Amino acid sequence: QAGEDIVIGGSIPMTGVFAFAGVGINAGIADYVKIVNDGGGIKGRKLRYVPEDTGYKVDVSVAAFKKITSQNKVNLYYGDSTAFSRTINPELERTGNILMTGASFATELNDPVKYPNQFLVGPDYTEMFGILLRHIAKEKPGAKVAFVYSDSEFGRDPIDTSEALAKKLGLSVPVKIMTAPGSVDVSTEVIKLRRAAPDYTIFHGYILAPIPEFITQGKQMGMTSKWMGTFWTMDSSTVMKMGEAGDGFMGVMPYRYYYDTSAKAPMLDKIRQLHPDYQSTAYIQGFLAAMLFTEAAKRTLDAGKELNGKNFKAALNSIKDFDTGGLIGVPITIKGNSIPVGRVYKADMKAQKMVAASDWIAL
Amino acid sequence: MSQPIETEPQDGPVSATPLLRIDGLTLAFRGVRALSDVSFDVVPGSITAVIGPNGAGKTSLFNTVSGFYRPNSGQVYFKGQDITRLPTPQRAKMGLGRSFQNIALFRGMTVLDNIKLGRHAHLKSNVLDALFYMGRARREEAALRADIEERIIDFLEIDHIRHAPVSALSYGLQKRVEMARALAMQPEILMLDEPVAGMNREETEDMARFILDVREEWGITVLMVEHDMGMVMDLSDHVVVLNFGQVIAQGTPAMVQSDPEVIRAYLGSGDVGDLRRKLQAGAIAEGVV
Amino acid sequence: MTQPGTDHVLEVNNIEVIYNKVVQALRGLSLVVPRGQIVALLGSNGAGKSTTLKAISGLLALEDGELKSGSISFNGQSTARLAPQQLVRQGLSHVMEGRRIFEDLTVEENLVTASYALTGRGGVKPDFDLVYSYFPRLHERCKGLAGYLSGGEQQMLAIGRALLAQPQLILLDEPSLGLSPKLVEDIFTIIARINAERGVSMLLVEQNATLALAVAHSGYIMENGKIVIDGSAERLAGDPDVREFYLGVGGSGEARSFRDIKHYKRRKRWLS
Amino acid sequence: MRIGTLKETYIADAALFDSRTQQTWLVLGAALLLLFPFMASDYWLYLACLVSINVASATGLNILTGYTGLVSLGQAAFMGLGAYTVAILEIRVGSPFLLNLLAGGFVAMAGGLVVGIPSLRVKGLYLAIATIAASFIAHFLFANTAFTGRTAGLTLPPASLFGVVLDTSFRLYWIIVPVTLLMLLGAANLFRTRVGRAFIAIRDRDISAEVLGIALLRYKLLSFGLSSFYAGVAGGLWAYFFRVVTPESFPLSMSIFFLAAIIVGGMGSILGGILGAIFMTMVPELLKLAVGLLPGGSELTVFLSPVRTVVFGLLIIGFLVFEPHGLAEVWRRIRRFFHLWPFRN
Amino acid sequence: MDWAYLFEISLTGIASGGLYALAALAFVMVYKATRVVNIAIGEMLMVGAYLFFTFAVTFALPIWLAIPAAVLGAGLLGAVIERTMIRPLLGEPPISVFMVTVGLASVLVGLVEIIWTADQRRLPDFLPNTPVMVGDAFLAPKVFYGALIAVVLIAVVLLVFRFWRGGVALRATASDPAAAYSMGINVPRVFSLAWVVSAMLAAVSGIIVGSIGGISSSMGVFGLSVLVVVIVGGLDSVLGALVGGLLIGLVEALAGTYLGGEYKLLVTFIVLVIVLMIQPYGLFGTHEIERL
Ligand SMILES: Nc1ncnc2c1ncn2[C@@H]1O[C@H](COP(=O)(O)OP(=O)(O)OP(=O)(O)O)[C@@H](O)[C@H]1O
Ligand SMILES: Nc1ncnc2c1ncn2[C@@H]1O[C@H](COP(=O)(O)OP(=O)(O)OP(=O)(O)O)[C@@H](O)[C@H]1O
Ligand SMILES: [Mg+2]
Ligand SMILES: [Mg+2]
Repeated sequence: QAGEDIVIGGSIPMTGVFAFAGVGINAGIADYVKIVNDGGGIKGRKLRYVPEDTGYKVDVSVAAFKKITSQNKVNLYYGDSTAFSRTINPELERTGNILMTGASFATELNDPVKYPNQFLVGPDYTEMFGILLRHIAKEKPGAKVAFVYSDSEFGRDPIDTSEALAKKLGLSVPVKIMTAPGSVDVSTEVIKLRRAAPDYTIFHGYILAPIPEFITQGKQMGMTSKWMGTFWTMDSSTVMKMGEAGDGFMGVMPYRYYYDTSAKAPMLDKIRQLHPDYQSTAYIQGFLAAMLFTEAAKRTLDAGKELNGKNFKAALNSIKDFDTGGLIGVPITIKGNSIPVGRVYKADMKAQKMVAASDWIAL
Repeated sequence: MSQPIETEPQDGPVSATPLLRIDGLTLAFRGVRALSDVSFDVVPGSITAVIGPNGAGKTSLFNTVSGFYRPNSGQVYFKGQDITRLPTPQRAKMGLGRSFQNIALFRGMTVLDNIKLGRHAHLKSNVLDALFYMGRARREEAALRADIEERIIDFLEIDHIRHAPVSALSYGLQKRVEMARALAMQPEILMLDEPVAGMNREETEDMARFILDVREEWGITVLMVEHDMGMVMDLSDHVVVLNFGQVIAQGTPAMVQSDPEVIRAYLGSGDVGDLRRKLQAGAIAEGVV
Repeated sequence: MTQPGTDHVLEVNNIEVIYNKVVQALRGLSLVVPRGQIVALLGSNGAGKSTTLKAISGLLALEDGELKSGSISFNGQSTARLAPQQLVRQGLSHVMEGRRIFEDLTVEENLVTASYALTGRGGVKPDFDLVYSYFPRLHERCKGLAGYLSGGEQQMLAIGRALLAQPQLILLDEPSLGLSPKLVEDIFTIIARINAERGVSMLLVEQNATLALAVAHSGYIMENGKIVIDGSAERLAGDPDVREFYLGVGGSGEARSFRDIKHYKRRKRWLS
Repeated sequence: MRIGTLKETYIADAALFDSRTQQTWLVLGAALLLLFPFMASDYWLYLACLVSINVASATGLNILTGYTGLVSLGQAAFMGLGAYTVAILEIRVGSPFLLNLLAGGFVAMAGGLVVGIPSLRVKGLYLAIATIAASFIAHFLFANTAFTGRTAGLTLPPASLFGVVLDTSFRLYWIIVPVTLLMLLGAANLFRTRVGRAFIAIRDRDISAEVLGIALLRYKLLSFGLSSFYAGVAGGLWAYFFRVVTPESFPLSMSIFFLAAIIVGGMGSILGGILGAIFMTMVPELLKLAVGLLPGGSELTVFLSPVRTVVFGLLIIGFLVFEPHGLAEVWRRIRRFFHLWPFRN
Repeated sequence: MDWAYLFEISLTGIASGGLYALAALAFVMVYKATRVVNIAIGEMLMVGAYLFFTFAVTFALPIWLAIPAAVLGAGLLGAVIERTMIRPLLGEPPISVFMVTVGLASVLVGLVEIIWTADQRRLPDFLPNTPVMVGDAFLAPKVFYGALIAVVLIAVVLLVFRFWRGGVALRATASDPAAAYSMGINVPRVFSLAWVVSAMLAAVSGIIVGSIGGISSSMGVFGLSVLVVVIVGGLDSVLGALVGGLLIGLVEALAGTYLGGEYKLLVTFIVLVIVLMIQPYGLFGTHEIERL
C-alpha cells in the first residue's frame, strides 16, 4: 500500500493473424506480473496489467492505447506492431510518462534518438540476420546465401543492410526474392531460387506460408540449400507444422525454448511449473518484457526518481550483465534499444524439437 | 383506325430558312442501316411529324439530331448552323429540347428536380458557387424555381405532384413530366418521341391540347414521332414518312395518308372492323401477316 | 358477370393489392375469363391494369407488391400456393408490359427459354414451327440478338414465347404499345387467330379501346383499382361514356378531331 | 405541415434548415459540439476526431458513389494522397497548416481526375474494379519511392496554428471538426444546385442526361475530383492526427469501410454519410464495451476481433436486406414519429 | 536472354494461371446467372479449403472422402448464402448486391477465425509429388495437376453451356428475373443452382490453392487476382475466365521474375487498366445494349 499501482498497458493482438503470438505474449506478461505481485510487488507497489485486444490492426491498437491511458495512469506499455510503435511514438514523447516495448523487432526502432522511450526485447531484424550470417560464415566460408522475404515492411526491413553485411563477411547474395506475404503460389519464385543455387536460404517476413512450399518444391527440384528463418517463424509449433519439409530448418532465436533443459535456467523451471504444457517463444518474449519492465521500474524507484519514460529508459540502460534467469543463455547488457544476442537452433523432426546448432552469439 | 378528318390543310407559316434542316443523313450500326440519306426541313412554328414502321429509324433520327449518335454522313443544320459535329450537351443549350420514347426520367429525383434539370444547360453557376451557395447560385435557383412553378408546372397541370418522386407516378403522368422537362430546356424546337404511347383516348386528348398550346402560346416548333395516326393527322402541318431508314413520302397529312406506298408499309388497311366476327366468318385467311 | 354458368378458365374475386406496404393499387377487384374467350380490360393510366395481371400471374412479389385479400383461381384451382413458374407450367402465360424480351439472347434462345413452360407436361415438345408460322419475320431474324429487334418484332417475340408455352390462358399487357398502325393490325389479327384457331383464352389489357373491343368477346373497364363497368364487347362499345372517353366519338356520333378539344372536360359518369 | 414559418419566397423554401424545429436542433447540436471537448476524456476526444475525419471522407465518397452512382474502391488511396502531400509539405517545406490541407485536397483531386478519365467508357462494377487498380498503383508508389519514405513512410511534426502546437486530440478537435462541418455544408449546398442535380441525373441514367445538356465527362470528372478533394483533405487531417503516414495506413479495406459507411448510413443522403461514418467508426468500440459488460466477458475477448469482423459484414448485409435506405431512413422515421417535437401545438 | 529460363517461367506462370481460371470460373457462374459481382469469391475458396482441412485433418477422413465432403459442404454454404442474402435482394441495383458480397467476405473471414483461428495451417499432400518435366523445364507437380483439374472442369462447363438448354435459362434469369419467371423458369432454383455450383467450384479451387500455399484466414486475397482475371476476361464469359486466368498467370510470373515480387500486382493491374481502356467489357464480356 506504499503507493499507486504501477500500470502496464497493452495493445495485444489476441485475435487476428497475429493471435498465435498475442495469446502467448498476454499469458507471459500476466504470469510475470502475478509472480511479481505474489512476491510483494515492486517496493511495495503492485503491478497492474491492463490489456486490450487489437486484432493486430493499427487503428484498433491506437484506440486501445487512448482508452487505456485515459482510464489509467499508465507507466509501461506493450505494443503489437511496428506501425503502432511508430504511430504512438509522438504521443509517448509528448507525454513522456511511458516506457514501451512490443512485438516488433524492426531495425528502425533500434534508435535511441528517434525512439527514446522504447526498447526491443531481443535483437532487431538486422541483428538477427547478422547472427545467422555470422553462423554461416563460420560454418561455410564464402557460401552463397539467398534472401527470400515478403513484400511488407516487416519483410523488407533487414534486407539491404544485411546484404552489405554478407559481403563484409565474405558471403555472396546471388538472389533476393520478394513475394507477397502469406499463402501464395510461389512456383515461379522457386524456379528463380533454384537457378541461383544458394547454399543457404534465409526466409524473413513470414510466419509459416509459403516457406514449406518453397522447401518442398526446392527439394523436389533437387536443391541442396539449407533453409533458415527469423524469430517469428521460429516458434517450435510453427516449425513443426512444416512437416517433413521442416526437418533441419534453422533459425535465430534469442531465448531458450520451453523444453531446453541443457543448462540451468530457474525462470524456465518456474514457467514449466506454472504450465506443464509447451509455452511458445512469444510467451517467453512477453514474460521477458514484463521482467525488464519490472527491472526498469525497480531501478527507477531505487534511485528515488520520478516514474516517467526517460527515467525508466535510463534505468534500463543501466542494466549490465543482467541474469534473465536463463531465459537468455548469457547475461545481458542493454546499451541502446535492443538486446543483440541470439543463437541458431535447428529442427529435429523426429524429436519434434528445436535443438541448438550454435553457441550464443552476441553482436 | 381513325377516319381521315376533314380539316383545312394548314398553311405552313411562311419562312425562308428552316429551323432544322436534315440533309442527307446516313447512320449505320454494324451493317444495319438505320438511316440512309434522309433529308427534310422543319419550318419554324410548324408541327412536323415523323412516322414510319417500327425500326424505320425514327428514334435513331432523333438521337442523331440530339447528338447521341454520330451519323456516318450527312449534316444537321439548326438555326442555319451546322451542328453535326457539335457536342451533345451544347445542342441542348442551343435550343434542342426532347423527350424520350422509353421514359428517361431520373427516378431518384422529385418531379420538380427533374424539371429543373431540363434548364441545366442554361444555368451559369459553377461548382464553387454551388459549394458556397451564395450570390449567383442562390439567385439563379430562385429565379429558376419561380419560372418553372409559374409557367411550366401550371401549364401542364402537374402542380399536385411536384414534390412526388417520379418512380411513384403512373405512366401517363410520367410522360407529362417528360414534356415539362423538355419545356424547361427552353427549346426552340421540341422533339417528342411517341408522346402519347400507352395512353387512352382521353389522355391522348389532353396531350394533344398541350402540344397545340405549346406551339400557339409559346411559339415553339414541334417535331414529333407518333404512331397514333388520329393525333398525327389532326395536329401536324407536315408529315415525313420513313421506311427502312429512307424517306418514302412527305407532305401534308392528307397527301401522305393517301400515298399507296405509305399505306402498304405503315398504315395498313385502317379497317379492323370487328376482327373476331370476321375471323369466325373465315374472312381472314391464314398467312396474311 | 357475363354468361353465368359457363366454364371459367380464370376467376378473380375481390382482390386487394398493396405496393411497398403503403400504396394501394387494387381495391376489391373481381373479373372472370370464360374459357376460349378474349376478355378486354380497359382503364386509364395507373388504374391498376398491369397490377391485376401481375397479381394473377404471381409476379407481384418481385415488385414489392402484395396480395392483401381476395382469391384468384385458374382452372378452378386457387393460385395462392403456386409459384409463378408453376402457374406458367400449368398453362397460364403472361406477356408483360414493355415486352421484356431477353435482349442479350438471340431470338431463338428467347424461344428456348419459353420451352421451360412445358416442364412436367409429359413430353409435350416445343413447337417452334408453329411460332414461326404465325410470325415468319421472327424466323428470318432467329439468329440475331433480340435487343436489336424493332419494337414490333419484339412484341411478336413476346407473344411468340407465350404461344410456345401452349397455354390455356394468355395475359396480354398492352400488346400494341409503340407499334405502327399496320403492325397493330397484324398483331391483333394474330391474337384473334390464335384465339379462334387454338382456343386459347386471353385477358387483354389495351389502351386502344377500338381494337380491344374489336377482338374481345367481353370487357371490363377499371378506374382507381376497381371495375366500374363490364359487359359484352358490343354493349361496351355502345356505352356513351366509353364512346366519349375511350373511343373518341363526339356527342354527334362523329369521330372528334384532336384540334377541337375543349379545355374543360365532362366528368365521367362512373366516377360520381 | 410545417409551422412557424410562412414561406414567401422560393429562396426561403429552398433553405437547408427551414423550420423552427430544425433550427432549434441545429443550435442544440452546435452547443453540444462546442461543449464536448470540455467534458470528454482523451479517449472520447480521440474518437470524436477520428469520427469527424471519417465523416468528411465518407461524405466525399457519397458525392461520387451515392449521388453520381460511380462506385469507387479508391477512397482510401485518395486519402493517402492527401496525407502524403501534407506530410511532405510539413516536413520539407514547412508551409502553413491550412495551406497544406488545401494542397492535400488538390493533389488528391488531381489523382481523382486521372482515375476518373476511364469513367466515360468503363461502367458500373468494371469501373469499381478499375479504381482498385488505381489504389494499388498508388500504394506501389508510396511503398517504393524514396520521396515517400518507402515502406517506413513519413513521420511529421505536429501542426501549429498561431503559435499553438496542435499535438493533442483536444487541440486538433478545434480544427478537424470545423473543417468537416464546412465540407458538409458545401456538400449539402451542392445538391441544391444544377451541379448536384447533374450528378444525380448521371447516376440515374447517364446517357439521357447527356442529351439534356449535361456534359458527361465533365461532370463525372467533377464528381471524382470533388470526392477525392474531400478524401484528400480528410487524409490531410488524418496525417496531422496520427502524424505517421505509411503505405499500409490506407489499405483497400479502408476504402471498403467507407463504402460500407455510406451504405449503412444511406447512399445519396448527406445525413446518411454522416450517420454511417459515425456508426461504423463507433461499432468496434461499442462492441468492446458490450463484451466488457457481458458476464464472462474476459473470455469472450478472445473472439472479439473475429466477432468484430463478422459484425461489420453482418451490418452491411443486414442494412442492405432490411433497410436499404440506411440509417438516414431510420432517422427520418424517428423524426416523423416525433414530428414537430418539441414544438407540438 | 535465357530462353530456357523464360520458357520454364512462362510454363509455370500459365499453369498457375489455370488455378486462377478455375476460381474465375466459379465467379463467372454466379455472374452469368444472377449478375452478382461476387467479391467474396476468395473467401468462399478459403472456406472450401478449411472444410477440407477439417474433414481430412481434424476428422482424419481419407482424402477421397474428404474432398467430396468439403465440396458438398461448400455447396451447402452456397445454398445458404443464396437463400439468405442474395435472393432477398433480387431486383435491387447491382451496387447493393455487390456490397452484400463485400459484407459476406467479412463474415466468412470472421467465422473462419472464430472456428479455426487465424493461424496458418497446412493441408495434407494428396497430389502426386514427382516433378513434371516438359523438356528441360521443371513444373511443380501440384501446380501441374492443379492446372489439369482446372482445365478439365472448365472444359466440362463450356460443354455444358454449349449443349444444355440450362445455359440459356441461366442467362435469361440474369437478364430479367421477372421475365424468366413468366417463361416458366424456376428462377429461385436457377439462383441456388448457380451459387451451389459456384461454391463447389470455388471449394475445389480452394483445396488445390490451399494445398500449394497453405491456408490461413487471409487466403481471401487470392480473390483479388481472380477479380482481375474476370474483369480482363469479361465478367460473364467462361472462355474469358480461362483466357484471362492464363494471361494473368503468365503476366504475374514474368513480372515477378524479371521485375521483382513487388511488381506482380502492379503489372497485372496495369494490364487490367489497359484492357479496360480498349475493351470496356473485358476481352470476351457481353456489351450492354444502351438505347435511348
Ligand atoms: N444502338 C444500336 N445498335 C444497333 N442497332 C440499333 C441501335 N439503335 C437502333 N438500332 C437499329 O436501328 C434501326 C432503327 O431503330 P429505331 O429505334 O430508330 O426505330 P424506330 O423507328 O424508332 O422504331 P419504333 O417505332 O419501334 O420506336 C432498328 O433496326 C434498330 O434495331
Ligand atoms: N412497383 C410499384 N411500386 C409502387 N407503386 C406501383 C408500382 N407499380 C405500380 N404502382 C402503382 O400502382 C398503381 C397501378 O399501376 P399499374 O401499373 O397497375 O397501372 P396500369 O393500369 O397498368 O397503368 P398504365 O396504363 O400506365 O400501364 C399506380 O398508381 C402506380 O403508381
Ligand atoms: Mg422509336
Ligand atoms: Mg400497365
